[in-house]
Amino acid sequence: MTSHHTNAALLALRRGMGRIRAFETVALAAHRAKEFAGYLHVSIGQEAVPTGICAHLGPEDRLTSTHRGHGHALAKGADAYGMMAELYGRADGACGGKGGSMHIADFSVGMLGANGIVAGGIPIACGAAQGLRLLGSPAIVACFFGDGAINRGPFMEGLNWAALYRLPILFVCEANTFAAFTKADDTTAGPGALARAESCGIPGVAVDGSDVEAVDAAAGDLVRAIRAGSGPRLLLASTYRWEGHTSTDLAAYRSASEVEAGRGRDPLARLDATLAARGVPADALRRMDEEDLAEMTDARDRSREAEPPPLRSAFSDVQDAGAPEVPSWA
Amino acid sequence: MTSHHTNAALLALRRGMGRIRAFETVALAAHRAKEFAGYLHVSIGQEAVPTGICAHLGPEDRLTSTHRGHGHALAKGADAYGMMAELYGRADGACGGKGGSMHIADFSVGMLGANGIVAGGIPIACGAAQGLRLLGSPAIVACFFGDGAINRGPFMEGLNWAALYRLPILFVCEANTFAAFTKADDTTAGPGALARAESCGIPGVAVDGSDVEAVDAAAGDLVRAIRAGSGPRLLLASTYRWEGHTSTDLAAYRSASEVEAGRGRDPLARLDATLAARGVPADALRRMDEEDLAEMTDARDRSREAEPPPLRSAFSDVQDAGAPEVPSWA
Amino acid sequence: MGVAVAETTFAGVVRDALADEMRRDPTVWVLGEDVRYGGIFGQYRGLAAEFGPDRVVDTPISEATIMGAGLGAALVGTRPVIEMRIADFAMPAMDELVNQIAKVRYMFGGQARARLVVRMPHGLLASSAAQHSQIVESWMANLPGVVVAVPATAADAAGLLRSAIRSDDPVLLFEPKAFFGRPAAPASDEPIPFGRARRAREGRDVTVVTWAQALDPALAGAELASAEGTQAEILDLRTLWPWDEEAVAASVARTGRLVVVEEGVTVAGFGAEIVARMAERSGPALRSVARLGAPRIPVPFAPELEAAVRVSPERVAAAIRAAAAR
Amino acid sequence: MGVAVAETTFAGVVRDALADEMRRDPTVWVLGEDVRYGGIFGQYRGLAAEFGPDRVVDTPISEATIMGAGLGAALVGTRPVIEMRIADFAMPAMDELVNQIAKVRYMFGGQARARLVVRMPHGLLASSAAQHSQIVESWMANLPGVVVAVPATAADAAGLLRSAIRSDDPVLLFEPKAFFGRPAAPASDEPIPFGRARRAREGRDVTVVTWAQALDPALAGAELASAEGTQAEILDLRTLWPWDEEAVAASVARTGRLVVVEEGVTVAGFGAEIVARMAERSGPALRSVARLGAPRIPVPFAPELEAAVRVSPERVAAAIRAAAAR
Ligand SMILES: Cc1ncc(C[n+]2csc(CCOP(=O)(O)OP(=O)(O)O)c2C)c(N)n1
Ligand SMILES: Cc1ncc(C[n+]2csc(CCOP(=O)(O)OP(=O)(O)O)c2C)c(N)n1
Ligand SMILES: [Mg+2]
Ligand SMILES: [Mg+2]
Repeated sequence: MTSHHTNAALLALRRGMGRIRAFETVALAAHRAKEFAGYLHVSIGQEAVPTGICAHLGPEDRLTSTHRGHGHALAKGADAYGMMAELYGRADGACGGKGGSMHIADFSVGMLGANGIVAGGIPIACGAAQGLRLLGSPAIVACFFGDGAINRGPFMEGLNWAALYRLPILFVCEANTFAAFTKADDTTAGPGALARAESCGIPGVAVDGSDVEAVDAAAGDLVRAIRAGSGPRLLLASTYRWEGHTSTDLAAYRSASEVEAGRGRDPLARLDATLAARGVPADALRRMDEEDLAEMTDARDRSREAEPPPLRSAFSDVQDAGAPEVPSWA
Repeated sequence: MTSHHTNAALLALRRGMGRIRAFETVALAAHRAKEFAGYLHVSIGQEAVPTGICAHLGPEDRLTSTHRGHGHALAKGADAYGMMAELYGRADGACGGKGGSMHIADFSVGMLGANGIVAGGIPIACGAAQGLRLLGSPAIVACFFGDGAINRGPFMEGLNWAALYRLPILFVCEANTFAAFTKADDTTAGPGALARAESCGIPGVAVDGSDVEAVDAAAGDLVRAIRAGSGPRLLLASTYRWEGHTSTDLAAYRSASEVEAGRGRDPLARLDATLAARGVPADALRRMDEEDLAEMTDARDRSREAEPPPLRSAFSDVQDAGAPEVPSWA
Repeated sequence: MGVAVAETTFAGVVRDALADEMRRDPTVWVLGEDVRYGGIFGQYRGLAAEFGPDRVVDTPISEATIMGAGLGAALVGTRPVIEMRIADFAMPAMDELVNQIAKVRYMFGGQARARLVVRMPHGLLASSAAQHSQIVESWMANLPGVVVAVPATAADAAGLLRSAIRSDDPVLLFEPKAFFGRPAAPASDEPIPFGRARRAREGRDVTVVTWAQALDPALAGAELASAEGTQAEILDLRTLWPWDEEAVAASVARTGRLVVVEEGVTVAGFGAEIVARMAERSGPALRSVARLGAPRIPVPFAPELEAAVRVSPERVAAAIRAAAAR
Repeated sequence: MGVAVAETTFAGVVRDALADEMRRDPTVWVLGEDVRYGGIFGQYRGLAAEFGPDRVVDTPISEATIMGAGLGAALVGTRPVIEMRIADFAMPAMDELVNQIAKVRYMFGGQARARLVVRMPHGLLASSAAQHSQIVESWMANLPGVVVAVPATAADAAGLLRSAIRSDDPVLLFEPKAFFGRPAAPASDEPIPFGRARRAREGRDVTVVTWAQALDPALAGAELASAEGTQAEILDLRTLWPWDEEAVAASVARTGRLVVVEEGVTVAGFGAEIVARMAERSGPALRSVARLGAPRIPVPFAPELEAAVRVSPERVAAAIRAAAAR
């Protein structure tokens, strides 16, 4: 495909993807080094999807995410250190250490939260769009979910709901081939997400999710339509999950050749080739990557040293009426 | 449409519909006369659907139903007196008075129960089909639900599930125009049940649900295919709910002309016309109807006089381990 | 008042309170099945006409999404009133309630607030049978992050609804199904605070703690006992979380005798929490405790069997008498 | 044994018991996500190889249908083992569990039986955070129609799983998440009956009642208290419904002192039922009662905060000491 992007636009996309890659590479190493607890789901290999989509969203627009949400959060503008510190469960963390990787959120940039429940963000996205309309806001909502999530009831409920009220929602199916330890296709009947959306009256587009230019172009069209009042749209982005389901999953259930083919679809390398052909020096990209890696490594170092939250904070943010007493031992 | 049915076959269908009509006409009058408690949802006007479908099911086949399930139960062969006595909450009732209209079941004829939860029968149907296969049974499952139910998540989950495992299930959407006090179409986006089924890989057929010959013919084809191993199929039958949502709903939210048009699609009258054209004397039909009415009136009379269940029975059928003690006051 | 009901009933009183709150705050809206029709208890009657289809939103039969969309709408700054029809139908929406609504504020470190109300009428109602009679209030009391309101009277339902709508917490409002049709006087405009019991009857011999539809047999039972000379004080809790532990403790300190009357299943019902708390606090000063509620059986259909689930005034009276005798 | 695990762990022991039951009865089968992979705790490892894809069925991420299909399969005469991964993920399936499974036998007047097991590993596990740590055992104890099993040891989990599979009741098996990886000795072939507590420690001063993962701090706390001369008897309930009220009552009759240690939220947790029941039965013979459990907060992520939810051995020891002093 011939690119309609300027070099500057492509570099911005490259940067966005590079930061996600750097963040998750560092986080994965840190988690494997047992520097922090909990579950860690990385989206390495899938960076083009949030990057290409969030290029078309402003801070007023909202986003709902999944358990694999670092890329969504970064692309939407969340602070990398706040996120890293959250992985470490620190007081500095985006959620004060109460959430961890699976519940990263940054409401200040419209990132309404990762979600530990598959498809959990879909009804929330529907209501967010409805609420925004009631408030007279022109903002739209991007709703991310995986190819495994399309088999949960709320997916169809949400499609019907969004279409019924013509809500300004971009549904984004990140088809990374897997649903945990099983191939998503092995538990999915029929032609898939696009057909299901269409059956509820929602047109959609399929795109190679490792081609950020394609994602960006498709998202641009869809977001423009949605802002113009088209009602909801769905983008199906096919990608490949490079790593295991969680950081501790060695993913022995897949063949070396499959993994090799999947990793061959590296969205960063692909864009690098385009940029090289356009005469962008490889050096510039390497420098960018080094900067990003330095930023994320710094975030890791600071997070490692940061203060854990005070025990008392476990008892705040529960509820106003009937708030828990702080026990004497806390 | 030219009928391929013998007169005898048509008369059997007519009889099946007539018995449902008679049962529900009597039950509705009795409930309005406050002869028994609870909710009553009648399917008057929709008799052709269960009748045409169950003509192709044997006693080994299973059926899951809805809150509007009298027709399904009768068509599947449930005993009319047992059902009527259940409406009255009598010891003689199909469920010993513990269920009432909303929970009528007759496992002896494969009727796995009405259901007070919209779409509640769909996952059950999936598992029943799966279980039958594991047991090596050739039986199939008919799964009834309404046009309002297709907006519940379990509908899509069930479609995907049934298609995935190629289960022998006939999904039957009874599109009676309403979902309680709202038009089903007013809360449904997109082209509807057939398209949703197809999006999960399940072919379907739409049929005029007030034309019992058409229902019977379509169901015959689908059931044959299912028995031959085609995997699941969906039948969309459009009908009209003559009465209110429940017996106490006067349905003032619809216009007289709409109701008139809906009642004009009387499946019994329609078949009567066909039979008349074939030379079946109106008398024969009238006699049939009189017999049915007499049977149901007798069931009503006997139910009215029947014994309520003993208070002790409230404490049985709960569970074996940790069964409730019968309290001293019971 | 924009719209008046023919006669004032419990449903009309709460309807009026809701209408009033919707007038006060344009971010308050309603979503659920058949709400434009007026709701199955008439508790939304006339609201669609006054507030239009964008604030009184008829939804598909999609409970999970009704609940979850309510949360999403709250997260962007509106105050939805989520209509669940009856508590049983909230079961398909438990993920959205338990895993999302109750936890967003906490797990996001205070960034989010689920300012919303979930209306889930509950309790026994004339042979509604097993799938339309479930009481889950004690489950919700056990669920951190939510307020649990269980009014018995129209005035309390209206006042608690007002508090719920204005609250920054997610509030689960379990209204008494069987009482919606009762005649009721217009209620005050004042919100009723969470966590304050109402003394429904004075008495110094035995403390009876109750709430929701169980108030009926509690009051009737106390009258029976009174005829024999035993005076029960009845506390109607009105909310289960927070609950008015101090009011109960104060009364128990006077009477030394506690009888809980609840409509739900006694085993692991909220009455267990009340008795356990008082046992922990009062020690031997607590001369007798008893719980009356439903046996651990699903709710049967036949009226004669449904009676087995109901707490009768006679059983209440007997429990009051037995307590006083100890 | 068809398939062996490298070393025997809790997961291996329950896996072996399941395999054995599947060999005994060809109508027993498993359905859930990633069961062919072996389950997220390895508790199904090797079963797919032995029993094939028709009896070890990988499902879509459709919890509602996993649960409901399990019921349907039971209604036609098979005995499904329904895998829910963790208890939190059963929330989307609550309608199928609460409104259908728990009620079919009753509402159909005994025509139907839900002969099935629902496996829902629960409890705190290393910073799993709010949406992966919910404990709902007390809700299920309040739900008529189901058996609630909460084993703490591999032997009990295996024996209760055997009973659950052979039982004609629907059995909810809450296995202790954090214990799956523990080394364990092979278990006996005998099913363990529901409703019988296991004496996990002898002692005559204080009765400690516990179950599931709370057994750990209960045992450790009792050792601490023992070092100071107070001997606690520990009863591991193993099942919450039915629960071994007589064993607890007998112990309390000896000690006069009751401490409940549970992992879930104390408010309206099952400990409340135990204390309430003992208060009702024992009256003034009960010299002291206390409940230890989680505060009413969602489970936080940071290990330092998660500690606030955990009952520590020190708190148990302090409660035992305080009880003994009264
Ligand atoms: C309701 C629910 N069921 C199961 C899980 C466990 N689980 C976590 S991620 C996952 C796979 C999700 O697959 P997909 O939606 O494709 O997202 P991906 O992990 O591939 O990004 C599963 C089954 C869960 N979190 N929530
Ligand atoms: C999960 C759930 N939500 C809501 C209800 C209340 N309800 C009972 S019947 C009904 C309408 C169902 O419409 P449809 O599926 O078309 O069936 P019909 O009544 O038309 O036969 C509703 C909303 C319910 N029983 N279950
Ligand atoms: Mg995936
Ligand atoms: Mg309908």
